[in-house]
Amino acid sequence: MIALYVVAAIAVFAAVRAILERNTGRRFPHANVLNFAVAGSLVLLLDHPITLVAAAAYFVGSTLEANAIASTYAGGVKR
Amino acid sequence: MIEYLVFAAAFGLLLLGLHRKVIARVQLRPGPPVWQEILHALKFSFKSTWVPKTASATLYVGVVLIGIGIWSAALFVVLAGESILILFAIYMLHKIVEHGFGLSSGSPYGKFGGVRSVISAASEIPLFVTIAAIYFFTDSLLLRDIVAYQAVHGPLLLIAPPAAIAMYIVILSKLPYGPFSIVESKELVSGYKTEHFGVWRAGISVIDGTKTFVLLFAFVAIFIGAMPFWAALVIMTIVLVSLSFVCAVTPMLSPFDSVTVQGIVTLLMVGYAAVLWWVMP
Amino acid sequence: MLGELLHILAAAIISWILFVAVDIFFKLPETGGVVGATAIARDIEAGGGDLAGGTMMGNIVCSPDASAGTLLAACGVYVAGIPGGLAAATLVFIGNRICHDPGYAGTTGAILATFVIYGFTLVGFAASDFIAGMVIAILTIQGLSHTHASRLLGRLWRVRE
Amino acid sequence: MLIITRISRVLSNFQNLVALFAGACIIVSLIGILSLPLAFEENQLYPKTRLDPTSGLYPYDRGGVPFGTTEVICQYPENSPYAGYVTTYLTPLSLFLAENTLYIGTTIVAHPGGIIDEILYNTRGADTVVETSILFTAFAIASYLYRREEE
Amino acid sequence: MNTTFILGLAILVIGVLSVAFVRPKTYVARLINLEIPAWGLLLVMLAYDEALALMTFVAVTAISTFVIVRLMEWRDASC
Amino acid sequence: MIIPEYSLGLLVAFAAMGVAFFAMMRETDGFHRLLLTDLIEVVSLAFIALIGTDLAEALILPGLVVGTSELIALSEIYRIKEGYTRPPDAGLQIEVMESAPGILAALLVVYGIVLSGFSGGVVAGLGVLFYLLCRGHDERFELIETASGYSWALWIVAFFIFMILPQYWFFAVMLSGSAILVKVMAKMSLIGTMRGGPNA
Amino acid sequence: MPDIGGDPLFVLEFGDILHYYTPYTITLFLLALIFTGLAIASRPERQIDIAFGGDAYYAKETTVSEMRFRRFMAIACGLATLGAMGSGDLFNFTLFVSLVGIANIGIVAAVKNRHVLDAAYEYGIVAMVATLPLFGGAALVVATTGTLAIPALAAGGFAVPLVAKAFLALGVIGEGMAPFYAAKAEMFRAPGAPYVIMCSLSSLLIFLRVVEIVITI
Amino acid sequence: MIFELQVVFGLIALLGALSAALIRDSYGKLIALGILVSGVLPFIVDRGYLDVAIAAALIAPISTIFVLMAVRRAEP
Repeated sequence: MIALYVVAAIAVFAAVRAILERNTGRRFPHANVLNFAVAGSLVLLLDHPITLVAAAAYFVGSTLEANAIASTYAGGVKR
Repeated sequence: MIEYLVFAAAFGLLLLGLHRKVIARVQLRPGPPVWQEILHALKFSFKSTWVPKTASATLYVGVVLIGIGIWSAALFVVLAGESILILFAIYMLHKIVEHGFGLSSGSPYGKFGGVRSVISAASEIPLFVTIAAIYFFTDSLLLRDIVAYQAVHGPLLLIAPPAAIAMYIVILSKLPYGPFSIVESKELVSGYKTEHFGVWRAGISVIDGTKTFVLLFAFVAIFIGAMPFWAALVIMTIVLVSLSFVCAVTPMLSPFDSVTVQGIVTLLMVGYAAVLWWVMP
Repeated sequence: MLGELLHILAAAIISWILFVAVDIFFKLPETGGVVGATAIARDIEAGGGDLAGGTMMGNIVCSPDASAGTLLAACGVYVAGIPGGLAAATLVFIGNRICHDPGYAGTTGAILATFVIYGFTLVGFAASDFIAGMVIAILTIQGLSHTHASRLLGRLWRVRE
Repeated sequence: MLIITRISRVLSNFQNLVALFAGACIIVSLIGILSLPLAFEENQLYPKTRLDPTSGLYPYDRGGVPFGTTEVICQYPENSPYAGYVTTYLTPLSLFLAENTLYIGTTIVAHPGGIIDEILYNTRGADTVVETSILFTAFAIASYLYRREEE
Repeated sequence: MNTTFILGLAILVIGVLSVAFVRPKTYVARLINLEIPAWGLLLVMLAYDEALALMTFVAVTAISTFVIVRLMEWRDASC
Repeated sequence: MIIPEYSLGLLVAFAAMGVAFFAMMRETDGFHRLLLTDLIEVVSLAFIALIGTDLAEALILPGLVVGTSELIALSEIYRIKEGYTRPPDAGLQIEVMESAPGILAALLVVYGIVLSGFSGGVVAGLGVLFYLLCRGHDERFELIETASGYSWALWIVAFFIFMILPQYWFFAVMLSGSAILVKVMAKMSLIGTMRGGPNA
Repeated sequence: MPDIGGDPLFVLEFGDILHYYTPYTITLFLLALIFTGLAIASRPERQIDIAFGGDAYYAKETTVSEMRFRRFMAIACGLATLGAMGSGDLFNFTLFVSLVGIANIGIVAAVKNRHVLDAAYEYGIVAMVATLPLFGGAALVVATTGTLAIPALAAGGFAVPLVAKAFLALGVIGEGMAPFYAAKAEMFRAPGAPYVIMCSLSSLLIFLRVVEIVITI
Repeated sequence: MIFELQVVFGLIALLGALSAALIRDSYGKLIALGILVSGVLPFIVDRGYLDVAIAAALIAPISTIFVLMAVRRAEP
């Protein structure tokens, strides 16, 4: 149970940091922490094998999202 | 049944002739004879008839038949004392028939006549508020129930005068030469009727006659109640003459002004219906 | 209560060492896997950080790396023991392919972490401690101070070189 | 008279159409707010009762025997004599999922057989007919316009 | 009265306001803001356990987004 | 004082409707109006969602599809009206566009087929759309459309089986589930191909 | 059963959704049927336009594909109107009305003319936002009364809130708005009388039907 | 779910929604949207709709990628 509280607290902290950060590039690591925390808390909330898939799907999805945003932010691949 | 139809058409055309006569007299002109419209209808029946090359033939012919059909149906609805909702539905659908007349020929005059008739669809909307207002009193929309209600409580003309005024305005907007007759204004030659000639035009005359008869008869039945048939005819004539006076002294509005005025009438009627809804138990 | 907190802290340190070691072994700080990672590194460097460390942080953001592998392995062990951890490794592998990551840091990290965590569960740790610990570990890297974290990572990277 | 002319000038321009309609909608929404609170009728058709989180079909478990009857509260039960049969039918795949897992009831129910299929296809099938026709018509418009440009 | 419901309504209101009075008034900003009320509505559906509708809604929102983005692409290509 | 849940929801829905229409009233630009109609769709779904029964769900699904299909038609009208006729060049150029579509689309399509029905059609359609968007396409436009048309007809057949021969309900439910899946999926994925190009 | 349009003549059952026909709705139904038949059977007229500033005139021509598409839309519109006339279920009715709206837009949008497309777009926006009051109205009715069937609602015992009725009426007005706003004859510039008539007929008919519904429930 | 946790995740979702509404930069908006999604997902999982959560988590980035196609072009 304590693990869940710790994770949730970190999630809020990361969310606040991500919102307050002004520089777009440096927002991503904060959002990344949030993704970790939420993926962890999903599993802690519901202890079931499929939750693992859900957490992984969420994590991969949000990583993909961050990746896409960051790559577009960088201007895309020059060809 | 056919004799009712013939009588209604003939009497309606007579009323229309009277309408022209009264307007002319008010405007200090001699005017055509009262039976002029009947003569018109007869004359057109024997003139040569074909379909214009540019027209959409099926539609061109079809709307005439549909027009006669719906107004005959309306006549029987009124005579049988069925739901006035059907009557008013037919009345609104007359718009579509007008529209069909205008657009099917390919002539620009007809087209604009038809377009104007669609624009003025707002003129029918007061009808529904009228219906709602009547429904608040009678709890039924069957004509026979309304007549029965009036036999007990007295004419609706006195009970719900705004509704009567609204329907009066609606009938006014259907009569030729009135302030709202934008579909037949002179810059459009004969409006939607322009390209229909010969037998088709005679059909239009029948439609007009039946329409006038049905509307006035319905007005009398809804707002004054049961009475002998001859008395109904007399009152219809009186109502028509009063309408003719209005037509004679008012100018024709421009198309959108006419819509606006009718819209304002609708709004007032909505207000009236809302008050009724508030007051009635 | 306190014991569990200590467990979490210990787990945080263990997973920190684990994932940083695996990431550095797989040369994450060397180059950005995708242009997004490079852009993040650039921004971190502009904020006073270190480029190599920033690149590694960018790579962590942009693709499931050893840290994600550790987290998901912990989750897997938490829900289903060793098979769960291996399933998590598979999922991380798929995630890597989705995110256009050529390397195998995440998969390796996940498999490694599965056994490490399973081993620690035998000595009294709970797998949930490792979930929380991993989140704390990633917080120290990504969430507290980018400048200091990237300098630290950069220094470690230069040690490996 | 001047006001009427001005109103009709506004009305006659179809560019103002959306604004007029939106204005009417705002007025009605105000009426809606004024008419609150509205009581919620508890006696609903197809109610969402019997929510049992421990069932494999949660939240769509409506009980019943496959190829037997289930009680479905619909408006005219006499018009769909087989109402409830669909609800309780599980395909082999969904049966397997239902027996082995919790928490993916939505997938199981979306698979043919289930309360939503019951409503959408059987008791309120006409809705679905119309709705697919709307999709069809809208798509016909879009593809006609698109292809015309191609020519 | 549960948290999900209240939260959903709050996010719905925030989202509707943000779409209606969008700053800066660009198409992209409005398009992004459109996602906010969608998630709010999702929470409302969740509060009533309408899981299937919720899933379909998420997918349909993505498709609508694409429809609009496609239009914006054509627009940019021609301007 | 305890506020009943439904009334609170309605209050929010009405207020949201008022705000959305207010914005619509003030807006003159065509594209912004299109975006606002999308917002209004969301609000109208909120009204239905507040009912909270199984019926509500069955009503939301058609409502959703109606909203999207009208949006498709309107966006095409807007494009033609404004004369945007040059097809756009290749879309976003980032790395994940090469790696993600294959896997994600496969996942979504498989899952959509498992789901079947409306939801499945939309999910699978989204997958196909995403794939076509990223990878380009040289499919036969007409072929997909024909398939969609036939599946629509199949669904109508299934509907009449339900109504006229209810004892064959099992056949009907299978037929309708798969027919709607194919139909919705085809329609939705076709949007992805409507981006100009050689054979669109 | 609703008595306002007369006693129902017959009832078609589609599961929970009834289609019933009173003398009133059957009148409307027949008219819609006749005009749909006309739209199928008749060819579009060849419109004559007068060249400005001279006495020359010319007949407008349309492509076959455009004519075919508009006829298809007109038929779809007619079928939707037929459905809406008989439908005895509120939500089903709103869906039919939406179909009428979108088919109307289709009829207008097929014309290759900037002004017509402008108008079609505006109508389209209205038709689309009108789904909010339509569906909202149906949702309010089902939430406050627990049923959607018009016969059941007409039988009495239910307090349908006024705002739900207003929603329904407003939604139908929105969907059927296009023809009333034929302001500068935008829709009528191109030939195709049978189709344009279908457009305004359907709007009128759905309006007539919703009046009956609103008074009945 | 425990009430405190509901508050925590609700707070995250609210913060995400508010900042997505208020931030003016497109990328910032998208990141804030991601935060909103992270706040919402625990609620779905907590109710036990894991399949829905998986689908939503996979569809959300696709939606973001669609938006990104527009964002890139909106840049000068």
